[in-house]
Amino acid sequence: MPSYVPHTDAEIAEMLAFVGLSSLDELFEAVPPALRLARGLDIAPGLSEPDTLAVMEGLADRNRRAGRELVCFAGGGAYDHEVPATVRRVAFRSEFVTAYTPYQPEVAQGVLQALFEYQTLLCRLTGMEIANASLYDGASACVEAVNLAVAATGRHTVLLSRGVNPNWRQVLGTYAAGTGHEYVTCDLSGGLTEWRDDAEPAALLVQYPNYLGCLEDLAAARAFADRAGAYLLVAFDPVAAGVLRSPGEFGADVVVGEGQPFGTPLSFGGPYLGVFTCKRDHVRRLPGRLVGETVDADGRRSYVTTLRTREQDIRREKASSNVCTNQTLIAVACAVQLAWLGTSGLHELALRCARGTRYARDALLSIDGVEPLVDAPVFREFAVTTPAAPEVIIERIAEEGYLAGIPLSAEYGERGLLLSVTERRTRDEIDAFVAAFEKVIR
Amino acid sequence: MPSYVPHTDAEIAEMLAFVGLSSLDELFEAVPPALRLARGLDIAPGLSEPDTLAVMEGLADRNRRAGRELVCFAGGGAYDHEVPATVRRVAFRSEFVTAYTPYQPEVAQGVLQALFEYQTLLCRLTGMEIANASLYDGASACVEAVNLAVAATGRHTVLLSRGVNPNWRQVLGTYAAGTGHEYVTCDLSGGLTEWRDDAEPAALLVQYPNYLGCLEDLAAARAFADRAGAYLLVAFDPVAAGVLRSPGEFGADVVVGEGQPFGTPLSFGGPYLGVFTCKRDHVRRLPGRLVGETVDADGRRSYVTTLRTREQDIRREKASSNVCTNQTLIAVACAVQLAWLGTSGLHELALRCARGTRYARDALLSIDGVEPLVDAPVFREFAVTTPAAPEVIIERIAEEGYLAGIPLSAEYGERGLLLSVTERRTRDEIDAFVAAFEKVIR
Amino acid sequence: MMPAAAGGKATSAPIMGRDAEPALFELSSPGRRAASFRTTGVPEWSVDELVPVDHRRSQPAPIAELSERDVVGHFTRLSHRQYSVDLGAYPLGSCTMKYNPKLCDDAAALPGLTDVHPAAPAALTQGWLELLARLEQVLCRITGMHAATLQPPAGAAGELTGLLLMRAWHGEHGGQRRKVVIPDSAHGTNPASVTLGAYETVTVPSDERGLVDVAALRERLDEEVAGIMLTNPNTLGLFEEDIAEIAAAVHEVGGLLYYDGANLNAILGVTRPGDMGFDIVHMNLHKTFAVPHGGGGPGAGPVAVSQRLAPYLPGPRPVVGDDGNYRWEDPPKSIGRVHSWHGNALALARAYAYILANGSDGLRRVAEAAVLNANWLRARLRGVYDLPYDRPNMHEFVASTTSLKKEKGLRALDVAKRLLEEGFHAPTVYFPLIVDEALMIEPTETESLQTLEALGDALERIAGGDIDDARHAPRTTPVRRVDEARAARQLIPTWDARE
Amino acid sequence: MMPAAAGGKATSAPIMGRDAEPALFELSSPGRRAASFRTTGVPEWSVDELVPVDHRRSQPAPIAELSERDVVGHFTRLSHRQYSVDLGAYPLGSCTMKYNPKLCDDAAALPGLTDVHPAAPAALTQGWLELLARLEQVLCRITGMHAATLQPPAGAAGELTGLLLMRAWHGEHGGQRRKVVIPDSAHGTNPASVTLGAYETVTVPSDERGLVDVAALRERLDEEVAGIMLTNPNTLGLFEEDIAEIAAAVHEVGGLLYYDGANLNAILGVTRPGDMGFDIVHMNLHKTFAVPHGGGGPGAGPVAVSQRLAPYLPGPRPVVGDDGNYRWEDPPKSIGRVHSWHGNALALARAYAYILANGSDGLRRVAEAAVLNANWLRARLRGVYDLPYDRPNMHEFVASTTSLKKEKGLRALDVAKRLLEEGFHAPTVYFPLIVDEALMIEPTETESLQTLEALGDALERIAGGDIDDARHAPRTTPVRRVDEARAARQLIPTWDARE
Ligand SMILES: Cc1ncc(COP(=O)(O)O)c(C=O)c1O
Ligand SMILES: Cc1ncc(COP(=O)(O)O)c(C=O)c1O
Repeated sequence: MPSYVPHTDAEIAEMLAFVGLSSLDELFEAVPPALRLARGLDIAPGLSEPDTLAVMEGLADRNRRAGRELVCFAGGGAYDHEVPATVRRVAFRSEFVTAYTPYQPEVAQGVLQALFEYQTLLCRLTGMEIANASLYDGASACVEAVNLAVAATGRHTVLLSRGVNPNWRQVLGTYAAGTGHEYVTCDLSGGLTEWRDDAEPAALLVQYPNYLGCLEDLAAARAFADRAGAYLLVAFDPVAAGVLRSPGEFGADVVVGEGQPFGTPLSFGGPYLGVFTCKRDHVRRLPGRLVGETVDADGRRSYVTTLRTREQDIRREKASSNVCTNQTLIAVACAVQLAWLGTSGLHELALRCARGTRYARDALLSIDGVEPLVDAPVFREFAVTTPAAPEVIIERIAEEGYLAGIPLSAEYGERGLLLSVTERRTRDEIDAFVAAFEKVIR
Repeated sequence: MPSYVPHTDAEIAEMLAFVGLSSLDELFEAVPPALRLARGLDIAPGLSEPDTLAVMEGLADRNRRAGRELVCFAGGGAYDHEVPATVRRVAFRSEFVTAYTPYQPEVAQGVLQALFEYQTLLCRLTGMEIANASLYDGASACVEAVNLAVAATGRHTVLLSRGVNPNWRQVLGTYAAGTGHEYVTCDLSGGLTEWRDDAEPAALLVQYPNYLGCLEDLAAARAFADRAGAYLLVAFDPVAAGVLRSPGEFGADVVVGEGQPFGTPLSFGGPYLGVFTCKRDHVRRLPGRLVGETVDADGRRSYVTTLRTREQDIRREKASSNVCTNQTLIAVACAVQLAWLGTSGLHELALRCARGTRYARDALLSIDGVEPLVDAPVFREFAVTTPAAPEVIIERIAEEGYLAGIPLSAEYGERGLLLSVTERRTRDEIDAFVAAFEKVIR
Repeated sequence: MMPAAAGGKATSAPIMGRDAEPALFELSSPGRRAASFRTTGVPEWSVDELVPVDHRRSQPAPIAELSERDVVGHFTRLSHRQYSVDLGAYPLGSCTMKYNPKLCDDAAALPGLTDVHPAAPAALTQGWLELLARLEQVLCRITGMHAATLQPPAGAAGELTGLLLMRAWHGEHGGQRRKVVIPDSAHGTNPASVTLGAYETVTVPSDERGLVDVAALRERLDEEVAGIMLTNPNTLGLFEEDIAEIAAAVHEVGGLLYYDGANLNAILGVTRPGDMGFDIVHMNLHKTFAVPHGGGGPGAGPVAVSQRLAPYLPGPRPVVGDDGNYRWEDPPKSIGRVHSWHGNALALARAYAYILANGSDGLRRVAEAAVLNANWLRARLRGVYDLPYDRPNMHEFVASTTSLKKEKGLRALDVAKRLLEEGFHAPTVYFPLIVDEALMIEPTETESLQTLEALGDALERIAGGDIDDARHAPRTTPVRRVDEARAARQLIPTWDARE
Repeated sequence: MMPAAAGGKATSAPIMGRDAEPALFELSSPGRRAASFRTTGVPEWSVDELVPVDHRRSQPAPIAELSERDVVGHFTRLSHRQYSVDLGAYPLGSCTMKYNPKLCDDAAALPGLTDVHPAAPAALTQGWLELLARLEQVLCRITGMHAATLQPPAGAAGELTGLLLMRAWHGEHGGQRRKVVIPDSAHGTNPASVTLGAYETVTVPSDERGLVDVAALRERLDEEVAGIMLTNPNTLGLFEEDIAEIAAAVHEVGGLLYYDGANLNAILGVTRPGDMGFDIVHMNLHKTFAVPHGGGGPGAGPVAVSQRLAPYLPGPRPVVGDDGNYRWEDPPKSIGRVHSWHGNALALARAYAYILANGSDGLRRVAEAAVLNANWLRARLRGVYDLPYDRPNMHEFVASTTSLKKEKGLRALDVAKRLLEEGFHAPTVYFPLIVDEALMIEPTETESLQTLEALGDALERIAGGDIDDARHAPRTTPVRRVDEARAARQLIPTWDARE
């Protein structure tokens, strides 16, 4: 096995002597003998580096890779976008990777400035004024958005669109067991949310575009929220910001989302990036870390984590959130990716997703028996109903080298399949996929 | 296509105005019109980054990869060693990769110190006092060693062991057309060089272990050289330094070699690393760059390229060599790899190669019709004669997933095959390879 | 519009100078761009044809407009303004900033792991399911627990998951309870999670030994106590010797024991939370199992539980069938999902590689060396700093400048800043809250004796040094002391918020 | 024995301080080790059983004994003591230090390229052979030549290869000749290669325009002249306008024209050496085609030739058969191998990716922007520095401090050192040799106008600044001016050579 412990036997002896002990076991005298493990851990002894890597490669080989082995038409909150070499090489420099949370700003300006830029970029995309330095994922960002709205309004019911990613809704449900929030799920009609009149909702939570890819009517949601005195919380797809009006323009109070599309590979679902942005009024309730600009003792522009009295280490049981470790590195990668895309690149990326989606949707719908699940306009994701069970189609078409999408649960109707098309999909891939689709449903 | 040129149209216009021109074409007024390309370059227009990578991947896919697709038993100057993650991640940090030759030492201490350490490490391995900061490859190091000996002795004949890598001997021959050196090739007998009496050789050049893997008698070579008043030049395998006495201990004047085994993948033959070390007396004739320790204006330990008056940029037609760009980055990787291996790790690496070689050789020789080509003791490479043409065996066994070795040219006898075993080869791989070997020669 | 700044000027790189690095937005020049896209052959519909006008943006979202060269230059220079484990020691107490083996970077970068969609069916992702199932198993064996969930993406998320498990348990066993006990030395996430779990925090004081005051604990235990959250060794680096007694007392009133695994590094292969009587354990893989901290994350905070709590774990979980195939399964009484997908999968893969490489022998070695280092350094600092709890510690210990502050005004903060000049990251300061002017020092096992010696010498120099010197530190860093008060007073949270 | 130094102390990282970084050997502690090896199951024979005693080392070769943590710390800190293109501009004349696209790193790191044995038969390495054959072809099209070899691993190796081709040609066409003409502004490798090619160097002076003095050249041309080596644009950055006349004159006496391609960047897509009359061309892929310079190498120096020289090229070369399969083939009259294998293959792959990405349009753009940048900067510096050849230049130009030296003692070296403080690498100084106090400036096309502006401002500040300030520069770098004389006088070439 490799040893990452540098101590030689001679050094151990010297150190033990210095602390007045005669064996390593004596270090653990404080552990009651009855609790000590007699025969060590019941796991395998260590492996050498090449042996370890061989085990890991063996496992990796048992997955079908998106791209080379499985052309990916699945989305649903995890998208197969290009990650350019620049992002991979620069964002994962070891200074960013092996740093701790920037507690000593004098030697952490690198991470702090990158986060400040990330915050700015995300605000520009969402049309908000404040962004935190990341949460865990799309789901946790939704949870925190609801927590904020509940704390701010003193109400505890939330109108939850069925168009919100079902996994995220599940997480909201799990956490509600603690917080006691109540969710009133509002159904979709023709792909768009129908808000249910509830006496006093704290907030409306809507996804834009929603889980079925449809462009929700945010203006209507805002109006509804205003009437109810509720917050409008929008879970948005940051790629869509390349062509869609920002939730901020529609008057959202809090805009959250999943930042994975910018610089993070599919990664079997994590680590991803919880995006959280809001209006400036809400800054005292902001969960997690916030970086602000300031100056140093010599008057030089500097960055530091600020308004820390919201945070758990200072405010403890009264903190606005329990978040400590977040997803900083993924936020840095997101900032690098956005810098690389640039203004026109982001627009083009979004446009290319929309074009591929249109092309694939039209082609699929030309197959007999494949029907649109809903008719509302979509952006880069769409739902169809299939003549066979989607699970079966997915299984069969995998043999042809495609990941056909994600089966929709019964809440969206029968035999629903959700597909997504990113800028990576070529016309040839789409054509061949559609041909294979036609074949397997026969 | 991606554009690595940052200039916007507005900036180009502004810049043209500043220099008093009205079009980009005018920049090239000095080029006689008759010489200007009328229709641009006759190559394809640029591709986007993903498209470029796709072309490169397409090409890469048409090679059979050592390791995963082709278990490698080939050596002959290019060895399939483990390159640990540490080396790949640290040696190829962009500061090392994108730096120029350290002309401004104040901002190049990183490369300079790494080279100083490389020089020290190589001297420790070879038993010499001076190492340069690298040459191109094993062949060019041999060329420079001969040049040094010829310049120092004023003689021009070199006794060249047939045990020296044939590719390197070819390069020596090519360059001799310029320098006018004469090579007298000395045959092997039982795998070891028989030095031919030549009136006044400038040097003997011998490889240790030699191309057939055999341990040459360096003491005898030294004695022969002494009698003839010649230099002893040794091309050595740096991995062997883990268990073999250093050429320096045997009294070599110049020790050269191929540094690829330390930290450089097979890479289809390059970039590799020309190792060049010699006794201190020869430092004024040293080819290429040399880093020395010194102090800065504040007395701090510093490093700088030194004795630069040997070099081409200063001495021009009287320079000791024409080398300018060398293989610095590969030398840095070599230093990192050696630091990672450490004293005991290098020993173990060499021992593991020798063990695998012994095991594979014994097993292969147990096959009917496979005979040892020579009997001299070997280290981590060995030659056999095969019942079928080695080219045919190699072709057939490739289908089973093995690279069987390198066919030996007729100068070493009929149907000779050279095999090498590194620390990466497992007993199972060797057993399966031997079984496949037996199968394909039937 | 401001003219764009120079992307190729390096005065902000500490090797060249001490200027501020321009903001990304200052480097922007209209019309510049690095991005390029794959040729797809998809029809080039215009945005008007694709997006209804009500939804369409009138102007592209302003990002920044840079060349690839300037993007790379900017972030490379920023990386040179950032301290990290790879540059030197990071003795932050409670954070276990050990060296992160490069091997694990490679393991987590395997395309067969990175390029897998989380919603792909189990049949196409058997490698991942097996990896996760195996990791659950080894984590259970390391902690002495029965079953685990890998979903929580960080320690705090693990805590909340654990508290929700507590709720679920009590809900089915005698009804809900109101309170959760935590020691006064606990990490801030503990009380914050307790609140999110809809419990009330009851604090139990530490005694003069620095351990849970068992008598005081007994006073607080009643039928309203859902459980207790402890870390052992505790935040002072001391092993809670009375843990068996504590466990019995809590169990007696029907409470559950929650183990905050942030300090697990100290006891790997020595003892296990399960053996101590804990019911729920979270682990910080970004501490104990060398997942790099990434400047603040991502980490991973799996939760392991005893048999009786296993049915409540979040799902889906990977399980293996008789045919050797893996599939997803929800535990029968699952509290539900706590992550969008399956947790921070690549961080989990790194940790698994780390555990494989170390194995039973290596992990025990980790604990031994971590504890040895901390004890050596405490002994080294005796007589130099106050040691409020000067007794054998585990992987970390707490020193204090109380006397030095009285004597000459040297505060923990000054020590922290001066230490930067000495080539070391600062320890954790002012935590735990129960120690005045606390310096919480955790060397970790990957630092050598020589590094500890240098650190000890530096800390001694600082203690004996000029107070003015300390007050003005650091002077060698890219920026000097940063005005934190101003940052809060005149909040500038984005580039666009500058006047 | 010295006690080992601390591997986790970071005062040598410029972010933390300004100490020297300990040598690898100082960090060594006996018995420490990072390495681990694959489990093979091969019998564990002892070294005595494997190596005859006469050959056996009595003691292991002393390397150094470090933990992986300390190896990583050491080299990471060294990397922070190193300037690089990724940190900022590098306007070294003649060196073309452009930005190296990260894409090309990825392309050259494909396992299907890196994990291939160079002696594997062609049938198993078709991708590599095709890549090399395609690269030969595009290089020929870019230079206007007929055939190429990719073997030379650097420019100087290409030069020598070219001179050997010259020898081979003359050997078969009228017999050997003695002399090779090179201009007085030529790069040092040119004359050094001429000597290795067993020719005599004949220098031709530049005229007042900075171009080859054609009359002087004619005087030197005779039947003993094997050829001429030129770079065009030349080292002053000026296009040799009389190139057609020069070519005719050289050809007239039966000589060959050799093109030193170090400056090819300036004419990509504008004109081609082949069209100018050159017979042999080497390229520096590490300049024109963005192969990163690696702190000194590796590069690649392919040589392309006209049809009549093609049969002499080094071999083997990749050729395609009628069946579309590639194989190796030696040119009929090959001068033989000039590399152990096939040249610096991965550097070749990078360059090919670079050419693919840029294409015909992109490469022309490269030349335009490179030339525009250099002309802009020359215009910017007019009146600030001497411009001995103040006329439209190509990709670089030469300035001088002759007047400033007279005026206040400011030397080119001082400018170089002061510029480091301003956040830029220094230009090439004291080259070409024909210009007094030369500053040879090549901005390259990847630097933006904003960067040029900042560079121009900095150079102006330096020219107008205090001479003492310049003499004591640099002060912000990890070390101050380095004592080069002492390094040569008291040579310490290795750690073991220190007293
Ligand atoms: C003792 C303790 N508990 C809990 C946590 C919270 O873990 P995380 O930061 O992963 O949420 C920490 C981390 O700092 C800790 O030190
Ligand atoms: C004009 C010129 N010619 C030739 C060379 C030599 O090329 P290399 O360094 O690759 O050997 C150089 C490189 O510095 C050069 O600038």
